[in-house]
Amino acid sequence: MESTLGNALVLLAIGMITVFLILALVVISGNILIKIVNKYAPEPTKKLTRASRSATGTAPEVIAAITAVVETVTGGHGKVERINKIDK
Amino acid sequence: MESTLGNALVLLAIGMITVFLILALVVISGNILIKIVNKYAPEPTKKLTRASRSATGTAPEVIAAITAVVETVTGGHGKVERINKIDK
Amino acid sequence: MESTLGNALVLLAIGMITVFLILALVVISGNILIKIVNKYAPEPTKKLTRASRSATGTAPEVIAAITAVVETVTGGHGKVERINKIDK
Amino acid sequence: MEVLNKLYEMTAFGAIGEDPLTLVMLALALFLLYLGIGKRFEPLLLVPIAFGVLLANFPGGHMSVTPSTEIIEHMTILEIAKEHGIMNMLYYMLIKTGLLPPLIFMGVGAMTDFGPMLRNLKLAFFGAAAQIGIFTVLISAVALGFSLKEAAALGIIGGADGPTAIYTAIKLAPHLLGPIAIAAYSYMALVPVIIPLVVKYTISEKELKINMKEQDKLYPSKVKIKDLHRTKIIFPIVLCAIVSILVPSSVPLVGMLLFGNLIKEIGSDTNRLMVAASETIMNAATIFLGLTVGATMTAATFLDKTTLLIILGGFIAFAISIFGGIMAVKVHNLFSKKKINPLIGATGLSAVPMASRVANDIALKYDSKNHLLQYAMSSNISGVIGSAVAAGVLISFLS
Amino acid sequence: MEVLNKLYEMTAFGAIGEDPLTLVMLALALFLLYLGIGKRFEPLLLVPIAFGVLLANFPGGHMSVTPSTEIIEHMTILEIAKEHGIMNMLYYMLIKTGLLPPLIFMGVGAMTDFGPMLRNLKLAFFGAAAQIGIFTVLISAVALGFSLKEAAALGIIGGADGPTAIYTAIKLAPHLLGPIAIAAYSYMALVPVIIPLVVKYTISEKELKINMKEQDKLYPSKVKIKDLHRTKIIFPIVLCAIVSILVPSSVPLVGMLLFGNLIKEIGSDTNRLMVAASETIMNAATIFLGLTVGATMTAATFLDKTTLLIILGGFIAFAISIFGGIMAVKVHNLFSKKKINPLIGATGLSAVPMASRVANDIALKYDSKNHLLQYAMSSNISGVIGSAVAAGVLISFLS
Amino acid sequence: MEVLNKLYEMTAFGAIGEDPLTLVMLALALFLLYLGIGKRFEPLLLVPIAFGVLLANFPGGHMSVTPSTEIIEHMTILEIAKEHGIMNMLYYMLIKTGLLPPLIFMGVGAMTDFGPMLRNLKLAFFGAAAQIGIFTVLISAVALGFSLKEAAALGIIGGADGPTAIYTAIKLAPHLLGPIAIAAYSYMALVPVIIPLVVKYTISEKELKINMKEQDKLYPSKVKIKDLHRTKIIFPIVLCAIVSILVPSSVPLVGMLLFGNLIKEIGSDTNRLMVAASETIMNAATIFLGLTVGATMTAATFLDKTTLLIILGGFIAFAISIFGGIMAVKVHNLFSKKKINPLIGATGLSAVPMASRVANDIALKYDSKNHLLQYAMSSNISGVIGSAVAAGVLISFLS
Ligand code: NA
Ligand code: NA
Ligand code: NA
Repeated sequence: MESTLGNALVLLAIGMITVFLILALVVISGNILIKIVNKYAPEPTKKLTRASRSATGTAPEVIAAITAVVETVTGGHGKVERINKIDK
Repeated sequence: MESTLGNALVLLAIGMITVFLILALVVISGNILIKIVNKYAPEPTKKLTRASRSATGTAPEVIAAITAVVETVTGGHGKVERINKIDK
Repeated sequence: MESTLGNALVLLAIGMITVFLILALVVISGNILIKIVNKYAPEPTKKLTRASRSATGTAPEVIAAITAVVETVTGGHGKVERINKIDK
Repeated sequence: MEVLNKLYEMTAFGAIGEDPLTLVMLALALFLLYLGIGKRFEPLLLVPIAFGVLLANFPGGHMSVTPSTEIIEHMTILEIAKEHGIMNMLYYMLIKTGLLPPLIFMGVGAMTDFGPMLRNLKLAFFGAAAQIGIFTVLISAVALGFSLKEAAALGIIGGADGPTAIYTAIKLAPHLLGPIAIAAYSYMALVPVIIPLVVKYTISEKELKINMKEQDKLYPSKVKIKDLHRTKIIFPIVLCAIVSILVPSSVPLVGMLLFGNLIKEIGSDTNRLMVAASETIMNAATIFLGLTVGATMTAATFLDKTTLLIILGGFIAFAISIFGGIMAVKVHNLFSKKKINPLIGATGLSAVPMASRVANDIALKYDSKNHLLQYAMSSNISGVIGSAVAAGVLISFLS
Repeated sequence: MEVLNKLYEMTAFGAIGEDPLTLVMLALALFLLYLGIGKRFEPLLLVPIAFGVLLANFPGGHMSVTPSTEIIEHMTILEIAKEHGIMNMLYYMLIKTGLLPPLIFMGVGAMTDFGPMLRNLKLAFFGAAAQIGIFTVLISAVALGFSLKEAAALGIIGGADGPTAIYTAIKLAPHLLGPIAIAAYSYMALVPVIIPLVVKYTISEKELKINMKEQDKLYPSKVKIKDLHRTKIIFPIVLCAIVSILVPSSVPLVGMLLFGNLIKEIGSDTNRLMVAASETIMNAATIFLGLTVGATMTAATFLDKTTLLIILGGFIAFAISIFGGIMAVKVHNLFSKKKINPLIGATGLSAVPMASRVANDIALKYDSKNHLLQYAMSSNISGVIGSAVAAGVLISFLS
Repeated sequence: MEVLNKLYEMTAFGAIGEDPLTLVMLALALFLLYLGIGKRFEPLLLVPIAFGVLLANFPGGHMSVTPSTEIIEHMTILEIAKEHGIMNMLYYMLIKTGLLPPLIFMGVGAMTDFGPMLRNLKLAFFGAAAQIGIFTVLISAVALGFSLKEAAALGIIGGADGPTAIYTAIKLAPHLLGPIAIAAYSYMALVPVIIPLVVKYTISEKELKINMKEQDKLYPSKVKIKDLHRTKIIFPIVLCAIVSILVPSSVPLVGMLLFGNLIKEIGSDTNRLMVAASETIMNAATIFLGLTVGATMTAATFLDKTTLLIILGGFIAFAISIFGGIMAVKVHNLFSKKKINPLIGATGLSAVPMASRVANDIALKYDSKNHLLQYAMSSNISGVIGSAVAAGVLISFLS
């Protein structure tokens, strides 16, 4: 029984150390990653637009336009869930 | 062979009794259910609207509006299959 | 080793003969099929229209109309991926 | 020369020469494809079944289902796939286990609306009478020499419900699965022919003109549903409890049907589950069910007298079920002031919503204002419950 | 008379009479349905779980999961289906193998946006402190007599992550799967109640008014993301490498989460995969997970003291995790000029995005301009990684 | 101290230190991710394959596929999952059984349009010549010391069809599955590089300028399709019969392809099946195929001379297949007044529709009015049938 409690305490130590260690590494390497990617990123303005559209493949202005139409038609109750583009 | 036929007759009896019994219970308990739910249902008019919209999460007038637009555009050949709402 | 090479050569012969034979049969029977179907096909103009709409169940003019609307709204970036009809 | 010889051995010509009945099966596959595509008989199932027959009957393709043996039933999935091919793998994993029919029932539930049934609850009772075809054909089949299990699997065709028929066949007489599935789905497709045929000889013109809406005005029902949404959510749970306590062996079918219905009625909160049940799982299950059921039909297993008797018996079971439903309404009308159109009994069959549409069309032919679709849907949907319950009774006693 | 006797034997009345505790389970199922439908507690999982409990507890339906034995673990799928029914087939194929939680994690990944975390990377660190509830409850459970494995599976409820809790329970204490899943999902649904409760006793009004945006203006971060798209593609790969090398046993969870995230971030090139991960596979997996986990709960396995202790222990683990996150922020604030709102620590729990929304609402109550949702999301998402890592550690040492 | 020691043992550092080649595999995974994401080489398959390599090569994650042994082949699914992890479970259930490639072929069929092939049926013949790379590389590989089975699996890369290559490798040389899949998909992605390369050295400018539309006007074809819809429905059935009778062992691939095509061409009646085949099943199968194939590649199985020879041999097989197609057209042109652009031969390769687009682009470079896409699609699609038939021949003789 006692040794089980001992094991539980060891688990507490190892578990919390690991979790803290990993999330510390995530923070550090995430920052390094951002710096490296920034270094190779082209002029920020153009790039940021490209980045934000790539998730759905549709430019934000277009999304805004479609959303506006749908909201007008539906009185704000319908929402655009996804806009798919087809292959050319 | 004869006992097989006998068994088949027993099955006929049990089967039809069960089916009639169950559907009778469905009718009875369905009526009881309706009465109980009615008892706790708020003012009917408002509630019915809420009920009918909850299936798709969209109010009937909105559906009618969307449907009308699509029918106009498609000359009555396209139909609105489903209107999804996204989480806020 | 030698007999393995021999087997490989036999495979080359059988494989290429089979592939040529099958694709020749495909060409021949495809032509026969087209002729047979043509024989029983009604007046071509009407039929071709029916054929082209059956894939999506929507007439081409309707598709054109919907597509035009969507393209206008999305500035050409959104495309109509599929038009479904619901059962009556 | 040796090359040509080997080439010949690779082909299916030799095997077809040895067993020319295979050609009959290929012709049958083409005929079923014609029914499914050209005649539009339940294409969602007949097309995959027919293609399964086609694939199964090219010897050497290893795409036919091997009849069950002690050995194969204890093999692992990989062993079955390696020795008997992927079609057997799918069959022994999805069909023989009885998995797909309950999954399809879940999808059916997610597409079923109990609204019409709740609005005309009394009519649901007539879904019971239309199960009589199941049991009368069972008795006849026993008299003709079928075993009790086979007879029950044959009789269930009269329930007019595809997944129920397949589930019962899997449980009681898996060797008859192919012809039973074909018969069930073919006759379901033929409902627009069979119902008018039976109606013609059993219902008088005066009865056909009974107008349900006018009867409702004359003798209005006391119960009005005030909160349909909430009622429709609680109803499948109540229904599940009733059926499960009385006939537990029907739970895999009825329970899954009602689970599917519940996640549909809850609405947007469980929309993802509803989509999975009624589309993702349903559509994939339909493909695999069709192909594997088709692949059970080879010359050796299909072409015998039994198949003919099943095709014949299935038709009779259908007809008697319709007849039973009609008679039950007639008996009711003898004792009640509020008359019911006997067509409502005919739709107790199942085959939702085809049977109701056919009944509606017949009624309109005699009186262009007599729309009884919503009434017919009540007994129609209850017929699905009815035949699943009947299947549960049969499985409970015979398996 | 004989007919009536047989009829009675077919029903579940006899079995229920023998084991009336079954009625308690049925009542529990109805209560869970009420929570899921009426109270909207995580309906996507509680409704299938509750219906699974319902189906499992009608004796004779063969829809309950049989507790694992040496024999059943070595049976083929078909053998399990034939002897124990399809629910056991699904359980032993999808749950007992540990397959579904990683598949669900893949779907979660395909729906997760690491953007808020990348924009406030430092806050991700507080996702670590909120795992303390897992280990403290583990110790308490051991003290109460649970085995180490059971205690670990109980403690993981404090990770506030459903699939992680289920995965850990499968690996360490499968006999406790049912109550652990119920507790995990119920408390996740109760996050809007539990977080305010803990906050009330631990965070002062002055702390609650700390405005993250103003702190950002006072002490601006040096790093600005110039190419978010590319960063979000590389980040899951880096994250996967870090976690996999340090805690390889968490790869089935974390690796699949990050794969799902990667195919989402790539965009249109892998859109088909994203749809499969976040909809097709995710939705079907949710149905099967819910039904089978529910079906593990029968009177014999569920109704004992252990279940009560799990329900209680799970609550404590939740509360301590929130407390741990809050304390870590307070310690940080002692040493740093740039202050962090302790609510950011409370959201280290997991339960994305519910915890963040709750924290945001609390902050807005004290200062209507203090929007901290984006900040909370950072520790919130890192809390998911944190609890998966904690699960990996436990599995690595105890299985 | 003891804690730190245990902590170290939990990590993968020790295992990586013992087998540093693992790092090479991790680097390979990153390189494949770069090809798939950055270079957009067949991302739908290369990304999951690459991630599979990544997951498999973190020691301790239990996510690598264990090479097949007598013992593992006879274990049940649960036994495999418990002893070897979920990746092996998926591999032995979905890949080793040969299930996924036919399912993917069903999806490919549901996305294939035989219209261009039917309109230029004669050109389909050139899909045969482009299989020569398969058999010539087979012979070379045998000469280099590969076994016949291995040589056949290597040669099939020249068929330029991913699922066919994987299916053949599973049946004939499963230990080479990883590199064969990588080579097949990489070269398919490199078609825009390889075709121009071969074309440059084999087709003269005069030949490249042959305008198919003008040839059609000069020598018009006698057959005009009057009812394309009906023709496209019957064609897959006829095609299935021809292939199945002559090469039954290709039925699992070709039969499923044509079933997929049939349910697409029927239209709205079988729309649900088409969606299941081309989306639900296809997308999920692609994820599982990619991840598990990737997971077969560990340092021990991948890093040897054989892999290099496969990468090299695959390239040669590709090039010879393109060469064969081109030569067949040249021979045709010697004997016919109606000339065919040799680019049509080059697209006999498969790799639909990439090869056709590349050929079209080359033709347009030499004559901006020479659109031959529709013509190229005919031999391109027939190349898929051609390589599936070649695979059937090889499997039939060697397995
Ligand atoms: Na019925
Ligand atoms: Na957590
Ligand atoms: Na090819």
